[in-house]
Amino acid sequence: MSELIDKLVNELRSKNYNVSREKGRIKVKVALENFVEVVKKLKNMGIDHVKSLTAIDYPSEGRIKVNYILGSYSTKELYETIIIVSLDLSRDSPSLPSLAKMFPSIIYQERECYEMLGIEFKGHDDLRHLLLSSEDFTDVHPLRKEFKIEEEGIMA
Amino acid sequence: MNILSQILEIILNRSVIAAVIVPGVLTALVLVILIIWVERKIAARVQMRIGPLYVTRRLGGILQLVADAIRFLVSEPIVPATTDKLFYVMMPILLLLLSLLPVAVVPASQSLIVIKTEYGLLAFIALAAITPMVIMLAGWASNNKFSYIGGLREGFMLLSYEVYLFMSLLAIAILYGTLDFIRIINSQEGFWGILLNPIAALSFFIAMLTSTSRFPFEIPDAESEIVMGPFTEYNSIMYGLVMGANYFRLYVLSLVFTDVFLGGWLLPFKIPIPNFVITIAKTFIVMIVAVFLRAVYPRYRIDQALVIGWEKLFPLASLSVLISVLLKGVGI
Amino acid sequence: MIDVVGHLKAIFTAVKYLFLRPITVKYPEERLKKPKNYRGVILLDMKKCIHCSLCARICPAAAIKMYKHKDGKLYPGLDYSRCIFCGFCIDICPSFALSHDKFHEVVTSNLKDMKVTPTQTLEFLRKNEERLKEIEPKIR
Amino acid sequence: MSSKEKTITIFYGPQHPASGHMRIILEVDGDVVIKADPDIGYVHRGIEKLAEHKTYFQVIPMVERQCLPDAAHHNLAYVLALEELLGIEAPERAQYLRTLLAEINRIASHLYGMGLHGVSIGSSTAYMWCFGLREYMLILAEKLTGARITYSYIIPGGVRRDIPQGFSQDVERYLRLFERKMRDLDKLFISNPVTKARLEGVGVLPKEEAIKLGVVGPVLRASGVEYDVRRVRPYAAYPWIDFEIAVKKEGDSYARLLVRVKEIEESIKIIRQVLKDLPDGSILHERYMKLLPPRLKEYVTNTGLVKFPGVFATMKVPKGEGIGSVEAGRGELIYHLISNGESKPYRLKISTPSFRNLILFSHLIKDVKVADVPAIYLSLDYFPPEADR
Repeated sequence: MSELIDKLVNELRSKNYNVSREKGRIKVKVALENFVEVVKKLKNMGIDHVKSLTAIDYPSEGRIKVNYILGSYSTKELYETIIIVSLDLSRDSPSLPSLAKMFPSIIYQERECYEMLGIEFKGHDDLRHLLLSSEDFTDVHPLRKEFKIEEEGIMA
Repeated sequence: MNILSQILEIILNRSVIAAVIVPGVLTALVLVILIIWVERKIAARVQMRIGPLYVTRRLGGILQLVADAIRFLVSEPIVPATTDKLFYVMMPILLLLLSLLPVAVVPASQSLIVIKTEYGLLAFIALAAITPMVIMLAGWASNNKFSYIGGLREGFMLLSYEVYLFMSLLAIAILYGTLDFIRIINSQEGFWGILLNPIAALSFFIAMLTSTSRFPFEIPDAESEIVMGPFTEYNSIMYGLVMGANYFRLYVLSLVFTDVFLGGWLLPFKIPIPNFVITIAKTFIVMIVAVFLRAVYPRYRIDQALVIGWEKLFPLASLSVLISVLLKGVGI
Repeated sequence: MIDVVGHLKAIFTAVKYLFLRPITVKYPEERLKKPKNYRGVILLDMKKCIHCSLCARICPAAAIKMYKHKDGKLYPGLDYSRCIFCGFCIDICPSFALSHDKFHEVVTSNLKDMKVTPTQTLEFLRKNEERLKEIEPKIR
Repeated sequence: MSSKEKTITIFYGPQHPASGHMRIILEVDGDVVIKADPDIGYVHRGIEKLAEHKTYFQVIPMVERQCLPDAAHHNLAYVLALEELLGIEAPERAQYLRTLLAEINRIASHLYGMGLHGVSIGSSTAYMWCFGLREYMLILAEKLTGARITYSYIIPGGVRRDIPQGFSQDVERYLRLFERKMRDLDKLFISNPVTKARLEGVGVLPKEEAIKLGVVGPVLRASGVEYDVRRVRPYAAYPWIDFEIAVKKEGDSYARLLVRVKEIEESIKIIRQVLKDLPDGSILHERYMKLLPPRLKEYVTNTGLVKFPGVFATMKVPKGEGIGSVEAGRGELIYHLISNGESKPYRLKISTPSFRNLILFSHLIKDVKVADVPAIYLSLDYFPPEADR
């Protein structure tokens, strides 16, 4: 692990964020109010794109967990590291600030997340439906757990 | 008896034979059907495929095109509601007729010519210049965005290729000091036009490719870009006519190429076959070369084709005129 | 400048291929030889079956269903309209009751015939093979 | 269109001959595109949702089906994520076999993209050639796995089959033939002056822009970023294998084509290396081998065909999250798998390369000719079903 990553981790730790570190991965758990600040800090340290935006619905706990998987193309030392920033949102009216201005690579991922789980990204210019038809799926969010699929048994 | 002999006289009239059989409608039809088959077979071979096969298997699927033509004939013609119906239906027919019309002044042998005129070359240029207009009109009448763009492209291409098409013919006219096809051919005894002025031949050949939208200049009806260009909305027999018209045009231009650059029916040695057969055979070879390029090239973009036309071929065609003038000056 | 060499190379390569043999296989008159262990249709040996229904449990496409046979035991039957030929059922079968055949072009005249009950598996294969024999394929 | 409008809107797809299962809404002024807005979702099948209703094993064939030309990589990425959850690593021989299939598949996938790219600029020969040559790779994959495209070859803890007898010789024979034909393809299509004229300087993506937009795969490398997951986060047998990363600086459509050609050459090298260095040993992890009854264990070692232990049908996976990332044919592919300790995934997020490259449509297709739209679109090797999932 290079010095740059050490520095990055230390900086995040110094602000009392919940940072854990495994081989090639840095996990940062943040609260909603610190979210933008942490991402800005990461961006200043060379993180330049979002690889994946995963949102997970936990109906029993009343929360939706959002994972951002971030990476860097511009800094060679950071190539192998992926940074996972995660935060919890309330399930009833989940909303968080959009990163589309900071990382254009997230524009379509946020649009997908919006239609699939109903998370509102504040500040996104173009929050339309992407994959699903906007007529049939207004206020229906397929990746939430209450959306069920029929299953078959193994008997004929 | 009198009427019968009159009818016979009309039928056996050389002009009528020229119009109906050689080099007119019938030859054109047979050659077009053959050339489409050859085109598909050549493309298939280069692409490590077999090509048309199952219709008349023993002959390598040569009747495939007849089967296709029958399919075009019997499928239901649909006229889209948004088109300008009169023009929409009229254009394919007009296109077919006008594509074949220039053949009227082009000879297949000493006497097989519909209209014998001293100004054959001029008449040919005038008649050949009409078809692109019809294509543009067809695109316009379809009232479709792709047709519209395709029609515009045809217009742009027209502006570029007509110039060097005419200039290369001008070079020939200067070279032989005549506009009469038969005299041009007769002057090529011993030395074909392509050897005297290869640059004119090259620019005429490329103009031929461009005007019949062959690869690499298949621009007005580029499938992956604008679906079928001006002919997007055409279907069944109307599309069949449009497609046939394109090949008719290729045939006529190849015939002119043969007459002007390949010495028409002249051969460096003597063989006992009729003159028109030699002409038609040469024409067919020119057509094969033109369609063979489909298997070799992608297509140019329209601006590139225009640049090639104006910056490369226009000077080249001018050069060919200059060569003709020089050759004339030297006294050949 | 015009890249004359490039043009000529392209044209000559194309001319060269005019005289080479096509690589097309004229299916269905000819067909490629299927390798050993090709994952084709699935055969059931009812004598070997131990009625564990693991195949039905792992089937990703829910194509395998357990049928109650005359002897009161469960045997797997396969719905070819769903089967994706992944071969998981064969690999999980602990008693080698299921196996692949190289044959894979399943065609029936209606959708219902695609459902093959445990007793029909061999018959199903034979019917399909006979249909193919009419064409008499050459194997290349 | 009324005569007052200056621009016209073209729906480039989904019925357009070169669009694939998507559409781009183009605003066109004459022959120049002013604005492009991709509209996707025509082949959305909800794989992420379906995965929550299938057992871990049943998901394997399903994830392959989102990108058929590139099935092995989807298979591999999913299994890597799953193995991280299970806390196992496949034995070395299995790792090499995974690499073998992945590289065979990469060649097939690149040829697929190149063929479509060729026909998009009018070269039907390129299309037929690439698909014909791809057949060689499919035959090899068929010999190895028993299926032509949907391999389902890689399973947690190893692979399903050992290489068949005489496979190395077959591979060598086909590779030689393949290389010879590739040289002709180069003369006929790749170095064809018209191809160059059509692709050079078209759809230029500068390095900074590529980084900012977070694009992946050959598109990224054609813009001069030397990022290849095989190198930066090595998986399978890549840590032990020597290969070059294809990089170009130009960032245009032609550079993307050349990067693919170069990667095909590298893949051939990798396949040869794998077959040369292939270590001996088991192809299934010890933990699962142990579960097999002796009769089946013997069968596996004798025939090289893996038998699954019964536990695979209803495998429970420890709670946690696993991330599998591979360099798929189209770029970095990430599977994010979350387990709650049940036999079915709690959530599966797939970040596919095509989806991440989607952003390029509105960026690259701007102020270009209509004729350049297919030349740019298909140079991205965008595969709609993969983006839609």
